[in-house]
Amino acid sequence: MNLSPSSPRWLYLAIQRRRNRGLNGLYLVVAAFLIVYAILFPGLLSIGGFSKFSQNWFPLALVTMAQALLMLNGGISLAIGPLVSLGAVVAAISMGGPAGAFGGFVAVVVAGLVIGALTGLIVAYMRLPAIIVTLAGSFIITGVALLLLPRPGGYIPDWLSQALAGHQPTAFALLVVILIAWKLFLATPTGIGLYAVGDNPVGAFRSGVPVERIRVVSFAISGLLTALAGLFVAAQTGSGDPVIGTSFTLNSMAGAVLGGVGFLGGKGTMRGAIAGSLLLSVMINVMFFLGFPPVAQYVAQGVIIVGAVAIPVFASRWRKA
Amino acid sequence: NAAATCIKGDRKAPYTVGWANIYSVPTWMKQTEGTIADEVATLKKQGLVKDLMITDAQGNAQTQIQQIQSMVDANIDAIIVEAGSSTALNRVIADACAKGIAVVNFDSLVDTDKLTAKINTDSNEWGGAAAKWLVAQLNGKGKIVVMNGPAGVSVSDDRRKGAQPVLAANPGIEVITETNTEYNVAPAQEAITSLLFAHPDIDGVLSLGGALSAGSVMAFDRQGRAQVPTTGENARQFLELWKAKKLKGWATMQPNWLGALSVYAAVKALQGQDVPAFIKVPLPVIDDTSIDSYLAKAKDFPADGYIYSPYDQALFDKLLAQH
Amino acid sequence: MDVTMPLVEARGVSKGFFGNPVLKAVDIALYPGRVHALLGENGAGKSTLINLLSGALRPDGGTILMDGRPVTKLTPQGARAAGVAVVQQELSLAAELSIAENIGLGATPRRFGLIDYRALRDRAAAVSALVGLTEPLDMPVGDLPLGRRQMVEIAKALFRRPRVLILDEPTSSLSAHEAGVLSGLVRTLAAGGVAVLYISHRLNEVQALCDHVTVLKDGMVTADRSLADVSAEGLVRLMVGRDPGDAFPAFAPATAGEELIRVDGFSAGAVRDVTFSARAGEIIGIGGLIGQGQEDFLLGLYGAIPATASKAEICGVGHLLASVAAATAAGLAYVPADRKKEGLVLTHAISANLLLPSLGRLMRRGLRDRTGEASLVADLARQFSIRGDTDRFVQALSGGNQQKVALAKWLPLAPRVLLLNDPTRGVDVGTKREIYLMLRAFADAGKLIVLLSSDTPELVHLCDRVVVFRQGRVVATLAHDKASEEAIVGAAMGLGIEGVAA
Amino acid sequence: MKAASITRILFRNPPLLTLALVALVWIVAGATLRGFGAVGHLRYILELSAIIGIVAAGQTLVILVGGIDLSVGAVITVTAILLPLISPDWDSTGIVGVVVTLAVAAVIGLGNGMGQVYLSVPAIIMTLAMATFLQGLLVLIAGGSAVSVTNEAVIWLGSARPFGVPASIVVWILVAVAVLIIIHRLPFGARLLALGANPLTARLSGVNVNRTTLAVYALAGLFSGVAGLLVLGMNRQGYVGIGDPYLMTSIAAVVLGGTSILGGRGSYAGTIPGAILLVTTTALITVVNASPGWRSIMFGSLILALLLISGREAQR
Ligand SMILES: Nc1ncnc2c1ncn2[C@@H]1O[C@H](COP(=O)(O)OP(=O)(O)OP(=O)(O)O)[C@@H](O)[C@H]1O
Ligand SMILES: Nc1ncnc2c1ncn2[C@@H]1O[C@H](COP(=O)(O)OP(=O)(O)OP(=O)(O)O)[C@@H](O)[C@H]1O
Ligand SMILES: [Mg+2]
Ligand SMILES: [Mg+2]
Repeated sequence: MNLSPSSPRWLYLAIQRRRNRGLNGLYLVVAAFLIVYAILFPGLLSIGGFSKFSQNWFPLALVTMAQALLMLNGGISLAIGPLVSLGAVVAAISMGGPAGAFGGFVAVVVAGLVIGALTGLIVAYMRLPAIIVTLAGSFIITGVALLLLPRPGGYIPDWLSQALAGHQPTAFALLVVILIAWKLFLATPTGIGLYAVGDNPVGAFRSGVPVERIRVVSFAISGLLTALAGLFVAAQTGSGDPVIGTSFTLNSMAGAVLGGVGFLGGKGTMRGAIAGSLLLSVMINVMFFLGFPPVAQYVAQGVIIVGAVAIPVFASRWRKA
Repeated sequence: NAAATCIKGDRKAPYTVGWANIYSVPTWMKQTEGTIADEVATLKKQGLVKDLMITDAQGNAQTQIQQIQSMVDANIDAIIVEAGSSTALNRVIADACAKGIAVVNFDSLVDTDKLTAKINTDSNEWGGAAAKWLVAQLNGKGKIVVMNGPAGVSVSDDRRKGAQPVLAANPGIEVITETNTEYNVAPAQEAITSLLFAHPDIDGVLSLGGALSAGSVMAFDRQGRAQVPTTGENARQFLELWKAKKLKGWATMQPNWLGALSVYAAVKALQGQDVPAFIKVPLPVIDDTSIDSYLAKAKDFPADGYIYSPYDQALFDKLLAQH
Repeated sequence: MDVTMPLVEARGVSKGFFGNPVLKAVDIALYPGRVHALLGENGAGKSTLINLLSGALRPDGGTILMDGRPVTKLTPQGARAAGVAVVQQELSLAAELSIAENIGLGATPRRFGLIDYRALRDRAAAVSALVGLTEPLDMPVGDLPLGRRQMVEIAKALFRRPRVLILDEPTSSLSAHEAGVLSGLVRTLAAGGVAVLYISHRLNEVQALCDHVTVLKDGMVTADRSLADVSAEGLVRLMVGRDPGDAFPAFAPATAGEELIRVDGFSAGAVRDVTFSARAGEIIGIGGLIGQGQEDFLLGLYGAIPATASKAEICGVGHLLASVAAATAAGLAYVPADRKKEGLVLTHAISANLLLPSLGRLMRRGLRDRTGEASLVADLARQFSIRGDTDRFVQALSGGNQQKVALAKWLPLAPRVLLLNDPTRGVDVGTKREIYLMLRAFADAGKLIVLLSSDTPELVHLCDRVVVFRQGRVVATLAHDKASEEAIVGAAMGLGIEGVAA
Repeated sequence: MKAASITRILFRNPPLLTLALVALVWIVAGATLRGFGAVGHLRYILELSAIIGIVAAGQTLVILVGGIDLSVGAVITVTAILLPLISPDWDSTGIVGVVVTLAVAAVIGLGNGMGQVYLSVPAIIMTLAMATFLQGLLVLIAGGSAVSVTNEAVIWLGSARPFGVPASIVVWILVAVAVLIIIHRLPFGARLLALGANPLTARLSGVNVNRTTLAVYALAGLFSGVAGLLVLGMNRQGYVGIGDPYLMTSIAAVVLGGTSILGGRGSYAGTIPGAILLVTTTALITVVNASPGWRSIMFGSLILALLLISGREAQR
């Protein structure tokens, strides 16, 4: 009897392959939408068209990642939208200042990290439910954004707008970089600790995983991603707007759940979340090119979201039977 | 005869027109869409317009950027914009303009000038006129509450800014407090009710939006307080309450036909006519002398809608001719 | 006396929860190379003690010494650094992570700050081979059946190259074969100088494996001695403090009544084409290596997972039961193996758990009859000797008492068929005996009992017939007189011992 | 010693704690702010709380069963806009319109449940998609032909004060009693709690998961519908967006009342003071003269502070 377990030659790759399980349905749906979109709008395949498309998707992809990160370790944030707004506002008021664009970038990064970490500290150490802490946080952050910039405005250097949201696929390249960074993060002890904490906090604690620290770190990273989404939105629009991010809260949750990320923690993958956000984004374009009137847009959106979740379930049930 | 901004003269009728709406569900928008659809139907008959494409950004400025981008990608001829943010759309609108698309923006305006035309009443003037009327009603002395739209929105801010110099010039007028709510009846009613308990003496309500005024009037009524002079807009509910409660009222209007005018202006621009970069639509005033004429038409309008003044092509031509 | 120093020692440690003392001035010392048994009834405080030794909890009083030096504020990381590894009774695994990642969790090898997956693979493969874990290392743990997860948990402990290995009921969900592999492993480790603390309610295992025993009773140490000259009965006496009597009630062949279950060509989950029948008054054992479809068989009969059969008659219903509701209505009850995840609502009161299946039976004027319910709960608690306030959360009960709740809750429905999935898992000898007596009484009262068990002696001593599963099929049906441990294990391993068809 | 035991009792009993907080906020506000604490004001706050409380009744059930309902706001809006449209002229009492509208609301809720039961769509996605559907429905029906409410029953709900108690508060009391009975005195309530805490155990114990889920979401739809009628009665007019403010507030009221957001633990008894607390806080902020930014900050900080006191044990 051969007792030696099958140890795959490339353990990391084998694990990664397994994580695609259950997502193939979603991948197919997304691919179908992309193909339809490319047929309706062949310009998508040009550099300019692709750049514009990926720019519109990019901030949603970032906030979906931010939300999925929290949901994976058992949290959630209702302050995603306000924090996007705040990121945009901080960028727009600080880039015209003495420290310039770089100073503005640093300010956004610091704002995101600090607000995220503070939320994480409250949730992790005071053992308060994340959903309501971030609900309270959403009001506070909105208030701060309104104080900093009571009405849309501010200054973003044009070169930055051109660089990030011009006619080159910079946004897509950045997304790739962020995804690589995420993969690297997941390959650290903290990264897999994130899953363990979400799935089984007591077990993780007993295994020597620093549960509270990981919670705080994930809130901080999530805050950073969200604020960076705000920075990008500011660059894309050339300005700051204290309420621009509002709808990102629900959309980030929808993207993550659509991508198979569970609410109870530890279940789901970032690639699924990204695919979910891509579906939400490409759906808008496809519906436009199909000439849907508003009523149909609403109904189709509901059907697509439900369908993207239900069809894979049905397909697997059907296959089994 | 110089062409309007953005227009390159390479687009031939019939045109495809896109309406990039920020949110199509509210009644004001629904009514506005009606005037746009009517105008498009008229222009279709004249062989000028081929198609109307409507997008609904569901209140999300980010989505609106994406939808306008799609309109640019689809290379339609004209884009009518109701903006979800005064700044967010600047770059995508400039892109559209660079492609020779006629971009006309109405009601909620963007900051950029890289578009064919902006059409609106003057929000500053709106606030100023309302404040002037209220000050006159109170003889320059009294405690008032100011009701604003949502925080962080330019229209609300502009109206408030317009009122400021008038209030500043009348030190006898004391602003007890201000509210910021969605332009809706229920939250306005709630806010004013709370204020009524806290302040036994409110002499006037400077409401800078129609549904807000209706909420305020109802709050006074439900708490059994005597009505005070109240400003507002042509919301049917406010006008009806004004009449029913016999209050001292004043209203102006943001006509829904700004939408129709935008389509008309875009088509004219595409045809080569020089359309002014800013088309200022005069603010009609509704007061005790004219309210009956508006209420007479009430049943043609939805209960939660706005009773707008009549319009026709002659009016549009006159507005387009101004410089 | 031994000249070597204990690697880990607790001196006079005490611990209480919400003012209830659980451990009172307990001493224990773990020496290298010695397999040390920790025995005690359910709720005696065994798990609590090892939580103190491994830093998961802090003692209220007393000291813990590592290598002879007292440590204050022991944390899980600190204990790990000192070489203490624990196989928890509650699994500490994360379902979505792979076997390898779980094994390495909290102690992963790193390179440049990243997990070194190559080293992780090699080391995880090595420990997996030791415990006999053959599944691919990249498989998510959530895909494994309970027993296999237990193996991962053990591999995880070994991965830390422990000097002190603490095993809290490691075999409770393992079959005789896997338990044998583990015993060999423990012996090898001890021979290599590892100090082992072994907790188990299977006294024959303890007898065979351990050198030394500490017995806890009501939070105090009642015995601390070598096992060299202790017999099996002596061990039981040590533990319960009185003469134990026979472990199993006397076997009485069933006076088989009406046929309650009859399925032909039954398939469900991993079960393929099984023919099975059973009559009122019988106790039918279900055995085999873990994860061979036994559980799916019970779940399929219970209507909890989709099942098919060419012919079926269950409790007078002429077809398979389509849902749990239909099954309970027909008179079936199912007691799951994983009581925490499937059998109980841990965050609810004992009373709420006891009432859950029979809700709606005690009503007055359209509302729940509070007094009736209270007396029902009191009756059940008395009948199963569940002591204390029934408004406490089930969570606060020890494992054995939780098991009683999971079983007791079905009684008000007066089921005719009891489908039991490892009902004595983690239950102490005393309680086990109570449960056996109960099962005997149920059978005598004309109920049919289908007893799936990983504890082979149970199958041997209690059952009229033992049905052995292998790869989803029935490979043997052994009548009581043919059902020896060897026969069952042999059939389970596929060694071709011919069974007698029922 | 005595004080210590009182605090212990409070901390063990989230509903009581939340109630104590309400009382505290009221006493402090009444002493420092003019108008606060007057009987009329209290009554008005309760009237507003009634609406949140009734929406949160459904939300409590849904959260207890381990789900969440993001469509409550849309259901309120649809109800408020639909009622005037479908109230038949021949029924002078308005009862028919009310009954039909409530039936529609319950059916919408049932749809939420069906999506989860038959399509295996998670609650958050299903109810979010339902809210989107309803927006589409509103595009169709709103603005076109909406008329002021003439339905006598609804007007009565919005203005009547039997024995000096506003009708909406009476309705709330009825709903509260019904929900408390459902949760604590009916088998259904015990089943839904078990289902919320551990679906697997509940299913294996014979709880009909599908039927329970359907019933809970239908009830949530129904209660949102009732709230919609009250809102309509108070504003005399339905408009798009009228239900929006109630989505987050209903969730917040539930969580502030000590119900676990993870399901299976909690009671409507906590949601009641939770709703009052939220309305009180909003009213307090309205009266304070500050810039919108500061108001928002104050509101958020107050919620956070209340949570620090009351929500301690809400998790785990
Ligand atoms: N969380 C708790 N809160 C209060 N009392 C508790 C708690 N846990 C246990 N107890 C009490 O401690 C005592 C010991 O508990 P245990 O669970 O061992 O019961 P037991 O009757 O000894 O069961 P058995 O011997 O059958 O395992 C019991 O009287 C029980 O009521
Ligand atoms: N976290 C806790 N909160 C309250 N009571 C607890 C807690 N953990 C354990 N107890 C109580 O402490 C006592 C000892 O529990 P422990 O788990 O150590 O028993 P055990 O000897 O391991 O039992 P078993 O054989 O059933 O595993 C029990 O009465 C249990 O109810
Ligand atoms: Mg005990
Ligand atoms: Mg134990």
